[in-house]
Amino acid sequence: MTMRGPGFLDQLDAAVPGAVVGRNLEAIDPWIDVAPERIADVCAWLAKSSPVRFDSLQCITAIDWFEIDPKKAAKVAWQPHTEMVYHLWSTAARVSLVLKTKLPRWKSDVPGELPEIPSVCGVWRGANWHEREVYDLSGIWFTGHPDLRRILCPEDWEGYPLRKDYEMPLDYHGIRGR
Amino acid sequence: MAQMLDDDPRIIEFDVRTDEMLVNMGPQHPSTHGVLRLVLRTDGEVVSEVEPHIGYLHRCAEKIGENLTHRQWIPYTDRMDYLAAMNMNLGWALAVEKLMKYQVSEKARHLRVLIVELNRIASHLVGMGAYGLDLGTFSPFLYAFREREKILDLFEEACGARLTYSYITVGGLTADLPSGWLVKCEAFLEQFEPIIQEYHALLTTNAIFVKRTANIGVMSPELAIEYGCSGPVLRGSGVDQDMRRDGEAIYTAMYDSYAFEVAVMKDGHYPRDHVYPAVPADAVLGDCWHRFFVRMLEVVQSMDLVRQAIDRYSACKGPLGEPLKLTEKMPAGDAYLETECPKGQMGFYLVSDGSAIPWRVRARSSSFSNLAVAHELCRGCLIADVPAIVGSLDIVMGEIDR
Amino acid sequence: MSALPMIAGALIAAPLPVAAINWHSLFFLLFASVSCGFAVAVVAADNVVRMAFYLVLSLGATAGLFFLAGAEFLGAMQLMIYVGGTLVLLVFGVMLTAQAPLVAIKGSGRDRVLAGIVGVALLALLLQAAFSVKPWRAPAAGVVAEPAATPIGMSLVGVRVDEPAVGAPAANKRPGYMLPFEIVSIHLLVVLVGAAYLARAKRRKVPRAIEVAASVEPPASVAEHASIGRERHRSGSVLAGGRP
Amino acid sequence: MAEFLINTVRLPAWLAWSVTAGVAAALILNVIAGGALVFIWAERKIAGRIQDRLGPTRTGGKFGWLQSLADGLKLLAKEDLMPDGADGMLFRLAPYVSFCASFCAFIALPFAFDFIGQRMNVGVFFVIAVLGIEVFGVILAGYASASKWSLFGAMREAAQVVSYEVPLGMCVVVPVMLAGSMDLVTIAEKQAGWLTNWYLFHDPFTFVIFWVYVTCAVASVNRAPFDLAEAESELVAGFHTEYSGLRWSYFFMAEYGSMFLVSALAALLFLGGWNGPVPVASLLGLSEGTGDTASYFVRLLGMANLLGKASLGVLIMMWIRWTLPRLRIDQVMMTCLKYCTPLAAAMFLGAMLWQIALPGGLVPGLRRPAGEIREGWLPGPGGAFKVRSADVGKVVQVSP
Repeated sequence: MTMRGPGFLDQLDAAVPGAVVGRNLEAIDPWIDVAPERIADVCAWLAKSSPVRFDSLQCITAIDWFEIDPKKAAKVAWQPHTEMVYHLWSTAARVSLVLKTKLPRWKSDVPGELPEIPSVCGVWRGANWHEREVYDLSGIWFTGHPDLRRILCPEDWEGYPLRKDYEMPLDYHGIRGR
Repeated sequence: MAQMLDDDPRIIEFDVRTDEMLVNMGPQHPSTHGVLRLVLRTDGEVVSEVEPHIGYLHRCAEKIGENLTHRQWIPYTDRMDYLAAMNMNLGWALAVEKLMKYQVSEKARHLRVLIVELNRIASHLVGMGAYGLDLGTFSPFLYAFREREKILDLFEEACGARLTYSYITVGGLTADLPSGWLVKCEAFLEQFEPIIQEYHALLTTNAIFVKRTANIGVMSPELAIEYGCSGPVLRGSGVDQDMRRDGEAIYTAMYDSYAFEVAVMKDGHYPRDHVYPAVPADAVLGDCWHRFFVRMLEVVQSMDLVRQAIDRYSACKGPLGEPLKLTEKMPAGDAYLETECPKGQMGFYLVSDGSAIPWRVRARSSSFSNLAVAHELCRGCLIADVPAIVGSLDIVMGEIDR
Repeated sequence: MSALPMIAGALIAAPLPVAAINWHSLFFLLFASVSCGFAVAVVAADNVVRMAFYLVLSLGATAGLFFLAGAEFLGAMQLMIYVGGTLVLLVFGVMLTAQAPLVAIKGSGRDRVLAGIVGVALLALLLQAAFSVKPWRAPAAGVVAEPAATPIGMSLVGVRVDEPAVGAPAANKRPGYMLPFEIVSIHLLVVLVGAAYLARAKRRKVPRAIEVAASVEPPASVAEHASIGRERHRSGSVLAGGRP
Repeated sequence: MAEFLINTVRLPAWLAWSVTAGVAAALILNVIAGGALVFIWAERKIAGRIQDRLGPTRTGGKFGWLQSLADGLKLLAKEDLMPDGADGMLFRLAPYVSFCASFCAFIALPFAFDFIGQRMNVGVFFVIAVLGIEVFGVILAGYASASKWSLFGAMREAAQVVSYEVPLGMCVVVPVMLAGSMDLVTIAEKQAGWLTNWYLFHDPFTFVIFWVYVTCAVASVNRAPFDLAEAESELVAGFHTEYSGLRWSYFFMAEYGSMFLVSALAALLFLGGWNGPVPVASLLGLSEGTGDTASYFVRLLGMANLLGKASLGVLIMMWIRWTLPRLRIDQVMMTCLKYCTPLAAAMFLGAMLWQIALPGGLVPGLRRPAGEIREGWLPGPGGAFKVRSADVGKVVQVSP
């Protein structure tokens, strides 16, 4: 963070108060924790009005922290949740930045209700396809996305493959799954 | 009378109004690279809207990555961009080595640069040949493949495979080069230099090729950056960005001792002491012609790099060093690394919970973002321009669908 | 094939052996029947594109008749202008507009009867006019000039070459066909301009039947197109195109 | 030949005549069929050579010369499927319309002085007219295959061929003007003698017109770089996407037929038809008119000349196909309307002025071969058009 200018994090706090909920500068890729509902504002500030313009969204990833077999689940330190990771890149300063947010696995813990997070399509148009892929494979609903449809799986595919508790369907239009 | 004429429903005046047509180009279509379906909304010959449908080649390699150890997943990275499998292997290997803070031997680093740049030449040759096919000329495709065969023979001698090598792995390379390989590699480079002038004559300066590509599919640098395009597509629009120079420390360390110019179409950034055709008059920065020309420049750039790599590799003494054990434990944490692949910046994101099997694996594909910009470029072009534009983006479906 | 005129010459005058086929009249009947038959087919057909194709065959057969009569220039002209030019545009136009609603045009019973009466009346008139021309009835010795483009070309320019002698008195020197030719071409030009004017897209404030009909089923936007694809293939297996 | 059948073989008259007509038709059909076979094989070999590979080598002996036959058998064996929703009658009829048009033009094509199907006074005009009909087969095929892609292909083809007929017609008018007659035999006759008598070298304008003619011919026959109709990279295969088996091969034959026809026409109009660069026959004192065996060999030599030139034209078209990329439809139209037509018109004007200014040609002393009949068009010093009434307008009694 230091190489992004001394007061970078403070400027971020000042610009978007209450959005940054934590940070980890010692990890291999230092990251900033952001409140889920403020992600769009933080990204807008980073892309448009931050001294270091992060004008390119490299990649959005959804990690499903959920241990399936109960024995291991007992030993694990974290609670089941979904973590969204945004990798940004600034072409001018040639510097990358990682944003992380924590989402519940299901909206208000009702299985089948997708967790929601504001879409960043307004900030970078490139995010359109990335968000569609995350919705398709990990089941995250991006509010405000212009055209949220599945992009890799068939249109009428049930289930979200990259979730840990995903079961491959036994039959899809007459083709045996297993 | 006129009023009565309007209201009488039986009198139907046929208005000369052209109707819009929805046309499917693909998924089985000779000009889409692999299995890509483009739904075109056309009004006669003019295309008003293009929507790419992808996912026909989706194998969910990321889900499989959660059940295999890091070294076992290397063959899956081969199958992403199957035209530049070495670069994919390097990307994943470096990502894991970044997480484990593991440093390979200097000899292995130079050999990796040598192999990766050779694979870039092969990938650009396919890109050039296939682009000629999109525009209707068949011969350059065969000339390109004739040269690519020689590179594939070299790879076959080094690691036994011709397309999906799994040669570069976590912690080094699976085997060292056989004796006499470097002599053959230098012989290939010697006879390859004049042939590039042939390609320039065949395509780059061909009047019809220029007419079909200049000033078509023009992409502004801002649009390219906003869509996250990378590689020749980005540099074709004049953005001076190359991961081999601007990337992460572990990746740029490999290229530190190499002298190379980033081939970007901006005020004369050309690799030195080579002969180049002039930019045609009506070519605009960011059009299909420039993207194509950047790839041709990168072929020359890679040749210089391979020559330097040969000298440095043969200067290093001692063994190559063994790659990591198959089930080497990884520290908990995550790491993201982007490498400069022929098609663009290929990113690998690895989240580990401390065991040898990664918790989550994510591959960020360069062609995925490059293709996303296609619908912006194809708006309002002619049907014959759609393959020209999509071809100039040089996409590979294996990498997009993963 | 250079034998064709000789056949015509030999067979008309030579004593006709019973077994011999009179080639000239055989071809004449063939071309005439093709031409008239397809002309009727044009009227009877209901598929617009087939109608246009029958018209092509009918006019092609007329060109055959011209060749048979030795007027090669006229036959080639017919082929080039009518079949090669006008009908290409006609088929072009028909093909562009022949979307689903307009392909089959069914005339109502009343129209058919009316058209039939007018047609028969015209036919009777033409037949009466044809039979009143004396030389056509008796197959006298044909006056066949050496079939060259020159006489036609010359007369078009104004020099009447079919006069008996060059030195004939200036009085009965009739002018060439230049004037009528020019008039006809100007007339054709006017007709074309009129047609273009009538066919121009009409800008109307009040939505007319065609627009109302069109708005009921608006052209699906690309995204909807994909979803439409999905509903239709809900049941079939993936192999049968379940995957839109 | 008919007399021979009637007198010696004692056939009834009508059978004799029909056999003669049948032989003539078969002869011409085989010229195309044989030509197509050779050209298919030649195309693969040339493509191979250009692309630094061998081309077919194994089928039938040394150079794979049976490759065309093998293709033919494969096409015969293939199933002639028809897409549902296609307009049955038109779908089946389209290839035959296209093939007949291309074949029909060969009637008026003279291969040597007297080797001609039907010597027409309006030979050139007839050939150009029939070439125009070939587009029907393509349009109907495009429409009848009920697929959007075929419709696109047909649309493009029709627009291209119809618009390229205009400059093609203009280019053809110049040799007709120089020779004074539309009869192909007269035109070729006028170019007898040394190489310099060819219309190609007659004057600078005709030279340019030749190259304009070549461009328009390549475009009207739909060969690269103007092969929009079956642009595989855009329209899958254009109008014959839905065709397979024998029907598809008719389109293929039509294409090769008209390719040979157009290059034979170029040879006749500009490159002296059956007169070789060196007038071997006239040097040896033989003449083709007499009708004894010597003149027969002269005509054979003439035919060899014409076939050589036409095949050279076809090979050049193949050469172009395997080197140049394809033009876009609007660029094709633009070259036609903005370049070919005005250029052809200007050169036509230039050739006419040249003809009036220097009737005897640049070097007056040069011996100009006496054409058969001048049709009275010679723009002599007397009046604009001197009419020789001797042979014009005389009444010919149709006698047995």
